[in-house]
Amino acid sequence: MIANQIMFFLLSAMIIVFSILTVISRKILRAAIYLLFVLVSTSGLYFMLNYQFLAAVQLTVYAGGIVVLIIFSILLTSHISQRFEPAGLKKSMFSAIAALTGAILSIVTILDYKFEATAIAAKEVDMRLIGKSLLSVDYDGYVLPFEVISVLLLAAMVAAIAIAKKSGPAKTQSPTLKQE
Amino acid sequence: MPFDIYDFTSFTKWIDTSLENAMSPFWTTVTEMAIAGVLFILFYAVVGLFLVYAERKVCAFVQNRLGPNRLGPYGIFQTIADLIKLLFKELIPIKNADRFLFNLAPYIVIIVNFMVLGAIPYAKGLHAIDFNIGIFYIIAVSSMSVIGVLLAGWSSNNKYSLIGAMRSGAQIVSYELSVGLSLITMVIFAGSMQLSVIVEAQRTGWFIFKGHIPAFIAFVIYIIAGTAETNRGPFDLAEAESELTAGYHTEYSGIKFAFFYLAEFINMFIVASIAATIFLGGWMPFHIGTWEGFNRIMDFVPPFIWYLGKTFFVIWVIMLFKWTFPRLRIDQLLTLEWKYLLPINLVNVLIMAFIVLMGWHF
Amino acid sequence: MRSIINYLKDIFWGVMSLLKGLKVTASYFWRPGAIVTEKYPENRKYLVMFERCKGELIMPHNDKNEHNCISCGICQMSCPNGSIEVIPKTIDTEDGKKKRILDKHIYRLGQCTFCGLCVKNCPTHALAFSTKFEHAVFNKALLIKVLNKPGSQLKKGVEQ
Amino acid sequence: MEEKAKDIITDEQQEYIINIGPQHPSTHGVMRLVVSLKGEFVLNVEPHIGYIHRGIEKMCESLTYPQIIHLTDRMDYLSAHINNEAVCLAVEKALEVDIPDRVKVIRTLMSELTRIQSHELFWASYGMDLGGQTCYFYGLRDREMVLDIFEETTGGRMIVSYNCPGGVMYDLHPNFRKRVKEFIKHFRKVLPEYDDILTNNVIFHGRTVGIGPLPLKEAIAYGITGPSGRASGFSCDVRKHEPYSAYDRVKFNEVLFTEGDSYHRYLARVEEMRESMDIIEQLIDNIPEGPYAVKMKPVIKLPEGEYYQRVETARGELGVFIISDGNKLPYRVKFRTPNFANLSVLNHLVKGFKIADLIAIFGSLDFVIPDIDR
Repeated sequence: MIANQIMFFLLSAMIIVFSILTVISRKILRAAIYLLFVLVSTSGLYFMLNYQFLAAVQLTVYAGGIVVLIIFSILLTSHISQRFEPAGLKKSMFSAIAALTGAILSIVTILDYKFEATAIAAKEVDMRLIGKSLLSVDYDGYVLPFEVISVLLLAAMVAAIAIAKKSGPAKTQSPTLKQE
Repeated sequence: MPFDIYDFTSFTKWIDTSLENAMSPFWTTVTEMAIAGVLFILFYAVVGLFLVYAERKVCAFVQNRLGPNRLGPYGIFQTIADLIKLLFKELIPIKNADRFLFNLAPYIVIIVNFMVLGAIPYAKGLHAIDFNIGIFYIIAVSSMSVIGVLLAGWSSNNKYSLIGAMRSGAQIVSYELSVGLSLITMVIFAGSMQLSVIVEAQRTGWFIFKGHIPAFIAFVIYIIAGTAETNRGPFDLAEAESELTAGYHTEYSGIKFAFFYLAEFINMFIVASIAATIFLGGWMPFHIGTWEGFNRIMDFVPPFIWYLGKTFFVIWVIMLFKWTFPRLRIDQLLTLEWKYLLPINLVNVLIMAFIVLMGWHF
Repeated sequence: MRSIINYLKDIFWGVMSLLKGLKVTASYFWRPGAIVTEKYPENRKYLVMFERCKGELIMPHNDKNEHNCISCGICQMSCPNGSIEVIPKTIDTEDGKKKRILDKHIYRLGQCTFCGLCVKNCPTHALAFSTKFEHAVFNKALLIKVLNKPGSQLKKGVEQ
Repeated sequence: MEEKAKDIITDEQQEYIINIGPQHPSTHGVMRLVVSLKGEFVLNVEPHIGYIHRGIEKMCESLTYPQIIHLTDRMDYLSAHINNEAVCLAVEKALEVDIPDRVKVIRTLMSELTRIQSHELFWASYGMDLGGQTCYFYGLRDREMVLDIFEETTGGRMIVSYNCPGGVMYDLHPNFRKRVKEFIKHFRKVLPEYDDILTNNVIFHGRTVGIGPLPLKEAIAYGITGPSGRASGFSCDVRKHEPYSAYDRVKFNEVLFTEGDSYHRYLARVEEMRESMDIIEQLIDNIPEGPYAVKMKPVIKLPEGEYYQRVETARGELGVFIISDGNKLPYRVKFRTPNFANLSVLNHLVKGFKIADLIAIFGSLDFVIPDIDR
């Protein structure tokens, strides 16, 4: 078990250190990369729990998807020499208070919960089980959230198209096209 | 079963038990990890160097040339000499570059490579981690290699690199869809995501033969999309020598450049070995129906050879792509993905699901 | 419907054209006979250059160490780059006359553009091109050559 | 597609500039293109020339007429023989010398071989510009055969210096006919392979069809000659309109297209290789006997006056303009080189296209940088 503990402490330390670095870094892309490390370490925790599906989802959605998108938008918008201004006193005070409140809340909740040691070894979750519960309409089925997500995606797509379309007519009145 | 003579399960088990007898479970784990790590690093280096050599020879033969022929017989030591040269080359620091990210980028690419290599079955029992979501894991991890490319392009503080990185990003993000969907076609067919189970299911026939036309279409799409994902061949827009000189790794020199270079080849190896595992039966030998004698002979070829043979065949095809076709433009690249590969892929998934549902397969 | 047929047609022709290209390159892969690489330093022994190859300018000498040059200087005049310099000297012949003969025929290989005007214009065919083409030297001064061999003389019968 | 590109480029806020060249794989020499980009779209291209300006025209003023010829080799080094021929024709025109038939046929044969090898190199390097690197080696492999023919007869491979006023320097090598026939046989066999690899390739079509279209009117306005002009339908073949050497006795077609995009500029060159082979086949078996040069005076002096001769090089119309004051040195020599004129259209063509198209258009105009700079 000692190997597991070492891994756990290593991953936790990585999560904490890189979370702090994400917040205090003054270069935007570095912050994004530290965030990537946090997310990858989190998925490492899931792997330790033998819940590989969630770990892989964490990797695809967050590390492979969200962080890539963030980096992409950073690449499009900012220059390499750009740096954040150090936050003002008021701002940092507020952030500190918010962070402290969150930390205290979660620590209290965790301490409140009675962890019971179980002898059951961590079980590998079967792919079929995940698939079936994702598409089941029973009590613990996920088909409704699944559908809701697809509606949300549809809405996002429509909105994206609408935004892209909106700038269309404005551009057709550009001077060069009149020349043509 | 005759080819169980090449079953490595008992061998690895024996190592495990003998280690456990000798030391505590903690140190057993550490030793096993160390052994696996060293083996993978060796494998990585050998395969990388060999692929560089193979690429040169293939391209030379295609172009009516001899290729490397000075160092050693047929120039086999050429890549080693090149590696030594790259090791001794100066690492040029870039002015105004983000030094930390600049140095980090090649390692991200390499680490992602290692994470995928561990999940590939090389033979029965020679399999570092056999997840029950193996394919999903591979898709998930390989989606991260783009981060290294993006970082390299951005932190070099060079416009060529930046254009290369942006192209590469758009390319990898969109082609991941095709890779994923074509693999999902085969997951539907196999009914499992576990790579060892998929390989085992091909004992009676490779999926490309068993899976009718949809499997073949999925194979073709996978090869195309895989080539695109590795930034190779007609899809090497991120490097685009004639436009961007070297794309995202323009500013890299010495061993850091070598990392990118090696990672590109290992990526190709990974794509080819996944194709071999899922479509061509992995380490399973080639069998023809009821030809008992023929099947017996095939069984005596070690699985590792089968696996490597199939992988290198796919690699050869990918190399021929690179040395035959002109490069695509960025919008054509995206058109190919969104207008051709994706719709075909979706229809293909449907057809495959239908075939599996009706039980119309061997 | 038509658009779908066109779409499929596009795919078909596209794939066919790609396969055609692959056929050519793959066929060369299996045909090592088509390889044209010359292994240069190794094949030096049996490498035959074309006889007219303009490697460098030489002044042919016969067995008796005689050349054809009468030091008239036409080559020097016709050279567009000033790469030839003819240095004559005057000697007294046996019958007491003064005669202009060649002292040094200096040829600067580094400046030569191999136009061939010197060889063409030479009235006595004293100059020629050799097929030696390996000119790499470590010292630039080595590219300045004296074409007439030491102690060489004008061939009998070649007159001014 | 084009419309869309124009839409985007009207917003000129996020413009940035990259330098392509002077050392860049696709400029084929030392030329610098200052490219203004918005994203991948090209807003403006400013060619900076002169990196290998050697002052050839000025140098000519201090050289005699036979000496000028070897300088013209170095302008458009891929049509070296045709450049030589242009000066010789101008000098012969001024002196009103009668050129033997044999010389005319030899010059025509060599010119067409030059054209073939130049277009082969174009094919090779265009393939490489678009990323198909194998094309480069196939093109060079076949070009080597032509260079061998040159070397056997003239002693030079690329820089042939084969012409002199009044004829050619040496007679044809006895093997010439055999080798040329071998080459034509081989080349007719490999040209379909060229088509398989590049011309009919779907990716190549996508990269070149409709890219950088040049209408006929603009082609004439910019003075685009050669295959690039003929792809736009500009009938500008000097060999047809003002036949020199033996072009009046051979039958060949002027390759004309009307589209004028990169693909047709490319196609015009490939088709011209076929036409050139036809010309060579018509002439190779009946090279007239006779002297290979007329005896000229040792010092050539042109009568006072102005002389102009134009020829069709592999890249377009080359004009040689000589002003003579009756001396053995020309008073002024001016070369109207095709590449310099063709370069002027580059900025006009690439506007609104992508940076990858810039390479495709630049390659399809087939520049030889020393010819631009002289």
